[in-house]
Amino acid sequence: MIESLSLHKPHIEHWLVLSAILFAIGLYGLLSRRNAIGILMSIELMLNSAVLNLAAFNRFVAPASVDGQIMALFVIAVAAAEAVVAMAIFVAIFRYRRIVDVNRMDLMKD
Amino acid sequence: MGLVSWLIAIPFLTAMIILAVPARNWRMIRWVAVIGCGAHLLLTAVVTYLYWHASAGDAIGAQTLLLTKLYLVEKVPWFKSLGIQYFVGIDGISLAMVILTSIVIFAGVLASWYVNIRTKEFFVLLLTLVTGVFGVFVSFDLFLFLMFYELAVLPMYLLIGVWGTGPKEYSAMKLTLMLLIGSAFVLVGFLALYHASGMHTFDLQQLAQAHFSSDFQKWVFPMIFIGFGVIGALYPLHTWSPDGHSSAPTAVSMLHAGVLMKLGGYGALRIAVYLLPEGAIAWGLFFMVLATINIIYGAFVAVMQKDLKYFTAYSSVSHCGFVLFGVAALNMMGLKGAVIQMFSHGIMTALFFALIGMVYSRTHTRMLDQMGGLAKKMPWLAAAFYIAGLASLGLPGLSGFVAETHVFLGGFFGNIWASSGVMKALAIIATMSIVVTAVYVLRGLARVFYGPITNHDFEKITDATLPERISTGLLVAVLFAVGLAPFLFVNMIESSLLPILNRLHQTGAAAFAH
Amino acid sequence: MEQFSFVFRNAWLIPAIPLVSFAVLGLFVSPISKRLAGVIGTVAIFISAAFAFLLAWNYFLSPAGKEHTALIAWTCEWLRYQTGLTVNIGVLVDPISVLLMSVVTTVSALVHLYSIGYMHGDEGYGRFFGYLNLFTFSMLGLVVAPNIIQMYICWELVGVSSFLLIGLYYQKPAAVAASNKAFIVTRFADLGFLIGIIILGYYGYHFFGEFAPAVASTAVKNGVTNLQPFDFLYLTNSAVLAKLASINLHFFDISLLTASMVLVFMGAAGKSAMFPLHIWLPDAMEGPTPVSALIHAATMVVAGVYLVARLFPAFAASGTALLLVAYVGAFTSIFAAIIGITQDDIKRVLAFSTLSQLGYMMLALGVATMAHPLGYSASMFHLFTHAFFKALLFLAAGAVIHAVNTNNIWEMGGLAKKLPVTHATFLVATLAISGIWPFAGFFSKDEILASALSGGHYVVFAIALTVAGITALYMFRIYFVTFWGKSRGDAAGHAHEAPAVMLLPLVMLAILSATVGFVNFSDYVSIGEPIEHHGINSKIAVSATAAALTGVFLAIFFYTGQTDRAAMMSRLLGRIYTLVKQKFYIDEFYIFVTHQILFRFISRPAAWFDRHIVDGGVNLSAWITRTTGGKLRYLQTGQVQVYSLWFVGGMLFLLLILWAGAR
Amino acid sequence: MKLMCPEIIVIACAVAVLLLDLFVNEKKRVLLGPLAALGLAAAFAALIFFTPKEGAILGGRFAMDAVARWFKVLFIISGLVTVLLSIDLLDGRAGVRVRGIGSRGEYYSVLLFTISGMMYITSSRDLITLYVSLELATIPLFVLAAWRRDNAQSGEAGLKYVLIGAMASAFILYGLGIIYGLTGTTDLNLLKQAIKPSLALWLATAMIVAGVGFKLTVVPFHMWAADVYQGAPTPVTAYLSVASKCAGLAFIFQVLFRILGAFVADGAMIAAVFAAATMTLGNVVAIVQQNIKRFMAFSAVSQAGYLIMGFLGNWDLAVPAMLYYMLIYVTTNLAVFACIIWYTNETGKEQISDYRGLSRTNPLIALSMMLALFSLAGIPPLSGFVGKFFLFSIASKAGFHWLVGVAAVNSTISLYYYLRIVRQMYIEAADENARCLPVSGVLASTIAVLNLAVVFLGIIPVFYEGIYAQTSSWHW
Amino acid sequence: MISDAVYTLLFYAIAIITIVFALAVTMSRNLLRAAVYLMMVLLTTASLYIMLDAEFLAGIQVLIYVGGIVVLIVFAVMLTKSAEMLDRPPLRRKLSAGLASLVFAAVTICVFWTSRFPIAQNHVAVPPNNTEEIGLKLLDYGSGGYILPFEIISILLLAAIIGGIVVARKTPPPEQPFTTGGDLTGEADFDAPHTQRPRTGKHI
Repeated sequence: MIESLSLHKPHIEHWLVLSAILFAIGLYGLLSRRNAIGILMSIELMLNSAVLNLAAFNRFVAPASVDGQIMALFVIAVAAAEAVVAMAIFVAIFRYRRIVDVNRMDLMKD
Repeated sequence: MGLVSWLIAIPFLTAMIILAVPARNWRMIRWVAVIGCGAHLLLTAVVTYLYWHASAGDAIGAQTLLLTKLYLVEKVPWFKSLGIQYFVGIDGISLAMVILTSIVIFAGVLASWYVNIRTKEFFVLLLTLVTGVFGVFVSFDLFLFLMFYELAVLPMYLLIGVWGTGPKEYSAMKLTLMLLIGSAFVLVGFLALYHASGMHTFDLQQLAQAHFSSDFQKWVFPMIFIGFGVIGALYPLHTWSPDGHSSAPTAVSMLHAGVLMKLGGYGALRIAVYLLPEGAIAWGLFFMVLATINIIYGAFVAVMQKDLKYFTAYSSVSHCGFVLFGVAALNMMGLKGAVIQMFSHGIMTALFFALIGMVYSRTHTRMLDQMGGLAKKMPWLAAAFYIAGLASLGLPGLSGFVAETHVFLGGFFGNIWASSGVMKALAIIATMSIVVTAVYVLRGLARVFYGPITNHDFEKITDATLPERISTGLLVAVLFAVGLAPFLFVNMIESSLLPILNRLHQTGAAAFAH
Repeated sequence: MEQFSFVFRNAWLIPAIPLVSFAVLGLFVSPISKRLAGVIGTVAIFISAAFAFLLAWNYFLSPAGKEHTALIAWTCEWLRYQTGLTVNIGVLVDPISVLLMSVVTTVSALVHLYSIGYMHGDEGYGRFFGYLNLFTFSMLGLVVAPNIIQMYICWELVGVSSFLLIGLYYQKPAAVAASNKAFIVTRFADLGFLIGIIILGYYGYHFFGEFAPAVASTAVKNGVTNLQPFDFLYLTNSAVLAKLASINLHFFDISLLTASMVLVFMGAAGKSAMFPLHIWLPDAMEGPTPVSALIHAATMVVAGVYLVARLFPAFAASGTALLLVAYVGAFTSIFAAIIGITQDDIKRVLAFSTLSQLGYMMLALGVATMAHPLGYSASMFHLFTHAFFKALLFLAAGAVIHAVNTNNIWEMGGLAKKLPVTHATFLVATLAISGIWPFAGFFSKDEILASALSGGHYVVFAIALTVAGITALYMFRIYFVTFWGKSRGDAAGHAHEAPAVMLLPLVMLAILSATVGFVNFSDYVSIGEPIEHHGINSKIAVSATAAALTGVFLAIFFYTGQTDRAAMMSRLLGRIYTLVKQKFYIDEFYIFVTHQILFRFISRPAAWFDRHIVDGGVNLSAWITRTTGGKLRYLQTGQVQVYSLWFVGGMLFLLLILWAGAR
Repeated sequence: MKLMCPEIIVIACAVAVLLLDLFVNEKKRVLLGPLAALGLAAAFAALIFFTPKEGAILGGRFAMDAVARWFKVLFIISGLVTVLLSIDLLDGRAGVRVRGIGSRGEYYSVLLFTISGMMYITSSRDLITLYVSLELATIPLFVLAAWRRDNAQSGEAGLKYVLIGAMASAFILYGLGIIYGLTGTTDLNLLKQAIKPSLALWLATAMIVAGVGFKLTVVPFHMWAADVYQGAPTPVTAYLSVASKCAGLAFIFQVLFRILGAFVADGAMIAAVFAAATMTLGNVVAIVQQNIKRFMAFSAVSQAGYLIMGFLGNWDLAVPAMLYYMLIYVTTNLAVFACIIWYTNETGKEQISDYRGLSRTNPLIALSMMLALFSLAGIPPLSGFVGKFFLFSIASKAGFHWLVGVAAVNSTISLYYYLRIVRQMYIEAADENARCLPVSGVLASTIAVLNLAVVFLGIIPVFYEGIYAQTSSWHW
Repeated sequence: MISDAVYTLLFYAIAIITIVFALAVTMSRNLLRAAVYLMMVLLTTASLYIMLDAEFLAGIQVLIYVGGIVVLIVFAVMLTKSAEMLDRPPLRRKLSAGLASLVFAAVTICVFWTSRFPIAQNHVAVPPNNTEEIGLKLLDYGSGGYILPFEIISILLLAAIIGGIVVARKTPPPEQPFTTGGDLTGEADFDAPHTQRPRTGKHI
């Protein structure tokens, strides 16, 4: 058992699959949530999975450098900026319309 | 700047001057326009003389020539990296077309003498349009050609849309879109030519020396021919023409039917046949059949028309069929007939539309059955109308006859590539149109001008004014000039057509040997 | 050629003078002074006529004229279709052209003169003379045409001048209808002519290299230096014709030559109003009477006959075509003659008489051959005489109409005393057309009958003889009804003789009608072999005269004294009479064909098709685009998650095609 | 530092505007707009006259080449014009007073920040800078779209934009991550050698292209455009339609030409399919639009379709042609938007039918708008024709004659809807009480200059020849 | 060996927990709870980073993500009263979203499973302390440095904060309470055209 576990030490594919699953889950949330903030959370999930991806690549592909981690750092910062902007917009909309339900955001359509 | 550039520049500059004149001085605007066009007429005369002088000995040398000999050439690199140049010049064919346009616009400006709604815009657009037309006729670079070609089409939209009558917006839109769809085909063809030649140039003369494979020619030729066919009213792509003409104001109808529709025939001849002889040989008969349908069908439909403009428009469809028929015949007489027909029909139909406009401005109706007996009140207009009508039915002594016999003979003489029996049959069928034309022209004109005056409002009608007389008189004179002295005109074209024919024969012979 | 130095070299003046006069009248004079227009026009024609006489005098008395040589007096290049296919307009001088030039200028000059009086005070006066000049020019141009294209050009021009003159009173609907009818019917015929020309031109050009050298070598003496396929000289060359006749079209087994000649004859039949293209001529009488005299009696309508004569070698070489000419001519002559008996309008009777006489001329041409060309001469002779007496008849009728203001013979009557000069000249003409010795018609008819008989065409001969009788009948019918008996209308009671300017031409034409028969015609005008037949064949002369006298007596019987005999007769014939009176309903048939078949079943559907199918297709494509846009816009739901879904789908699709492309 | 001079000027100007906004009173805030414009002009001047044409600093992480230079020109022009177009609205000089669009200092500085972000995109030489600068060019735009707090539509536009934008950025990031994983380096110069075709690479490409497709409004990633364009404040819409698209193009240039250079030619068919779909859908849907901003959104979609035809051919011609086209597109589209902004400012109306009779009341504006619209439709001799022609030429050279046909027919369709506006302006009669509307000096001169550019960019060959000479040999 | 086995076990355990929490984030009807689950996901991911030898990254994740973003989200949830409204997406949307994400997951997993990445050989030495390395690189002007993106991100954050403040700033409430689903045209946003102040500009 231990032996087989040790022999099946997670390889890069496993990390990638994990990140892909997380991305897909985020995507699901993005596509299904009605609340804009919920959608934003899902997007954060997606970004998070991308960061995981980068970290995994850094570890497996180029362990000698830290480029992937640095990129991950930047992504986290970008995610923060995005969150700030998004939240501000949501709050502004809420002030005006008292909802943040994207299903009802259809003032403009054909 | 050479003379040929001035041919393009004069209308444009006139338009610019008009743009600077305050709109309320509409009387001054029309004077500016007429002076500009008059100057253009003079310049055209000078160019004609120069060409005449320079090309005197051409016919002999042209026997084996494969490239059109150009005069007064101006060539300036433009987009060097793409091999695009400003390349203008004239040969016999383009000169004929320039003369035509120059005359028609002069007459057209005079015929628009009484346009007093938004006069400024009207003349600016009209002259812009003409700039495009002149550009097309003198440019020998495909890019330049296309550029002018579309420039010539677009002002039409506003000219019809603003100053037109009837369902003008619909007609204007239909006309513009159909013509530009046509130019879309042309564009595809041009680009294909450019790239297939491998010569990295849009220069017509250089492209003519490129070798295009047989298969290539066989798909590009119909592309370009149909593209030009739309503006040349090739059946069944002609339907913009009746609507467009009937809605357009007088001068625009004149220019449109008189000159713009000729761009089709000119392009088909100058570019499609010239560059793609093998394609022309392969598709000649097909387009000849379509052109025959044009001729006969247009004539028969014209018989039924109740509106003078529709009537003339269908007659134009029929007559433009002769142009395409001549081009598709691919022999000297056919091609020459096509060019003469372009000229002749241009003048004639411009005259028609000018007269219709003048009559309409007096009677306020264009419906045949509401008119009658007008010859009594407007003998000048009636006489001019009849002369135009007689030219249209191919009366000898007027230009139509020269053109039509060329075309018929061309069709009947056929060429060595297409089935001679079919071509002969088509020529005979096409010939039959002369009777139908006589029927509709005479019935229509008699309805308008002859018989007793039916409507008492017509009693107060007056005959043509001086500008109108000059306008129509000029056109009538040209009709007679070509009809009575075709030799002046025909030989000028012939030497320019020889290279096209030589090319056809060269490739045709090669294809046979293969 | 030197022998006719001046007049020959300047023969082009004969057509040119009327042209110049026309241009001057049309551009300058007519708008200024109508009176001057008449004078200038008339003078021009008289000068032209003088030239023509001079030319005729010179030509017929010269050796060339004796040998009937065709000479090109003047030529210049007009239009080059392509290398080796050029049209050189020019002036051809040969017996028939000289003959026709004299006839045309003479009649035209006299008609001009007459018109000065007849048209006096008419509002179309200026135009009238302009058109008449145009016509004269065109007719002369046609006559002198050395090639078939020039012939066609002038052919059309005479057509258009005829059109203009018939429609001179353009406010009269009947005149307008008649002018259109005349033009369109002849145009239809010209279609055949044009196609014939195209065929001849094509094959002529095709074999030109083969035959031209031989033809050209002989042509030099005719003054031709630049022989072209369209030239009559080339087209009537026997070798060329034999070649053309040898090409079988595999279509009813007719030869190419026959086909083209039949087509050309179609043109001739249209212009000369042969059955079934005759319908325009009676209606053309709506024009002013001088026009009827000049164009629709003396000159233009004989252009068809002239064309057949001009191309006679070709017709003869075909044989079949010539036979067609003979039978069409014969049928037309009797057909028109029968109708002529029943018409009440004096000009219409004369029109049908013209038809009949034209049929006579055609018939004569049809029975001739190159070996036995008496009919040819006879036809030309009849053309010659007919021109004078028929012009006279019309002009006299015009004088009558001028006096009584009606065309209906039943509203005239008793005019003999009131219009003595007119009456006398009319009688001369009537006798001439009826073929009574010694008037001109007698001689020419006699020759025609002789040629028919000697050619072995007995049916044709019988028809011709019958027609001679009927001609006398209907001519004397109108003569008696018009001039004898009592005045039947108010106007007829107060009729006055016409002014001298009108009477002078009548008298001159009467003199000509009475005398020209004595010209020894076939000496001057002939073709092919020299003609052995001379003088009057007594048998034929007797039978023809008998036939004519029968006609005269019948006319006396029916139309003098109590006129109810004619009415009785017509009642007796019942439906047949109505049928004839209605001109065998040919007009109605044409109207049916054009309106019900061409317009209704071709034009109207074509117009419908164009508006609904072709144009509908264009509108449909626009509609489809718009509708697609209208539908596609609903993809834009405003739901941000739907947009996202599209985004993901698009990405997956992109991946799919990337993957597919990479494989 | 010479090399980064324009960027630094832009950022410095942004900060200066921000600070000035803090320290001056409301009356003096009218200076902010001119200051921002001045800053951009200075940056432009620096870019043209001061910055070296080639070079790299920061160890090659920031490089300058011809393409970058031209892109920067485009960005600065878009920014400058947008600033000029915004001045009236922000200073309350509009004919209808608009509540809530205040915060001038912040507006200008955010705008300038995005411009600097865009400028960094073209100069970055590693994935990280590329990504971060892309985000700098994108995220503030979300705010700009939602700038009008009083307007439900503006907020909604911001919401939609931010959600889809964030998603697109997640996709791009994920794709870039995979590319990093495939090579182990973030250096663009090293990447292009290390990269090998594999399924994962296609996945990465697909995700990145989808993300950039969002910016370029390529079908089917375009759907946000209509709503956001309609809802955003009009100057922002103008900016989005040109600068954002340029940024997308710059980004995809970096990705496609620097990373995937070897495989671009294989994707020609794909580009052709997307080009055809984009132009057709954009055109067909534009036909039925009534709101002019929404209409311009679909027009922009179809223009993107023409643009990506450039990816069909080899780079010698494609890169200059696309840059040239963008140059023309930027000027032309801004010219149209200048007129729209003016009209919306003056009347508050933005339906197409509201433009009726404009040629009678304000003939020169109508003429300008017509010229610009015709240029968009590709009517010679206006520059739009020339730009399109070169792109079509590329497709034709690559053998995609059918695509040229589709594109040419599409231009005709597009002419139909552009003519709808022309018809309203020229053919329809004006309202009874319509009168000449005033035009401020800024807008008038902006419109005039833009129209001159629209006319002359295509006629005078210098521009294209310049771009061609500098960028046609832009390889690897 | 044992450590490898523990590593494997830990990986799977944390992975499953992460996935479960992630699913909870997307499916929870109460947004406040979802925010908490999101925090959990971020924390577990941080532990995964530690497993990937990225301790600094894990720290940052906890600081910024958990400490910053999640708090921001919670604030936003509160401010928008979202916690009081349960998020029940319509079934149709759930299905389409599920389908899309499943397809996406399947495709991506297949791609990752079949692709070969250039795995570094084991003998490549992993730097013992990469935090220092990261710090150095972030401020490095040289060829491997990331000073430029570092500066850019600071501008980005500045811009985002400015923008956020402007947009989220309190504005006077609208004159009429807004009703959702109403058809609001562009004109409604503007006051009636009235000009109180002197207008400048030319009439052209």
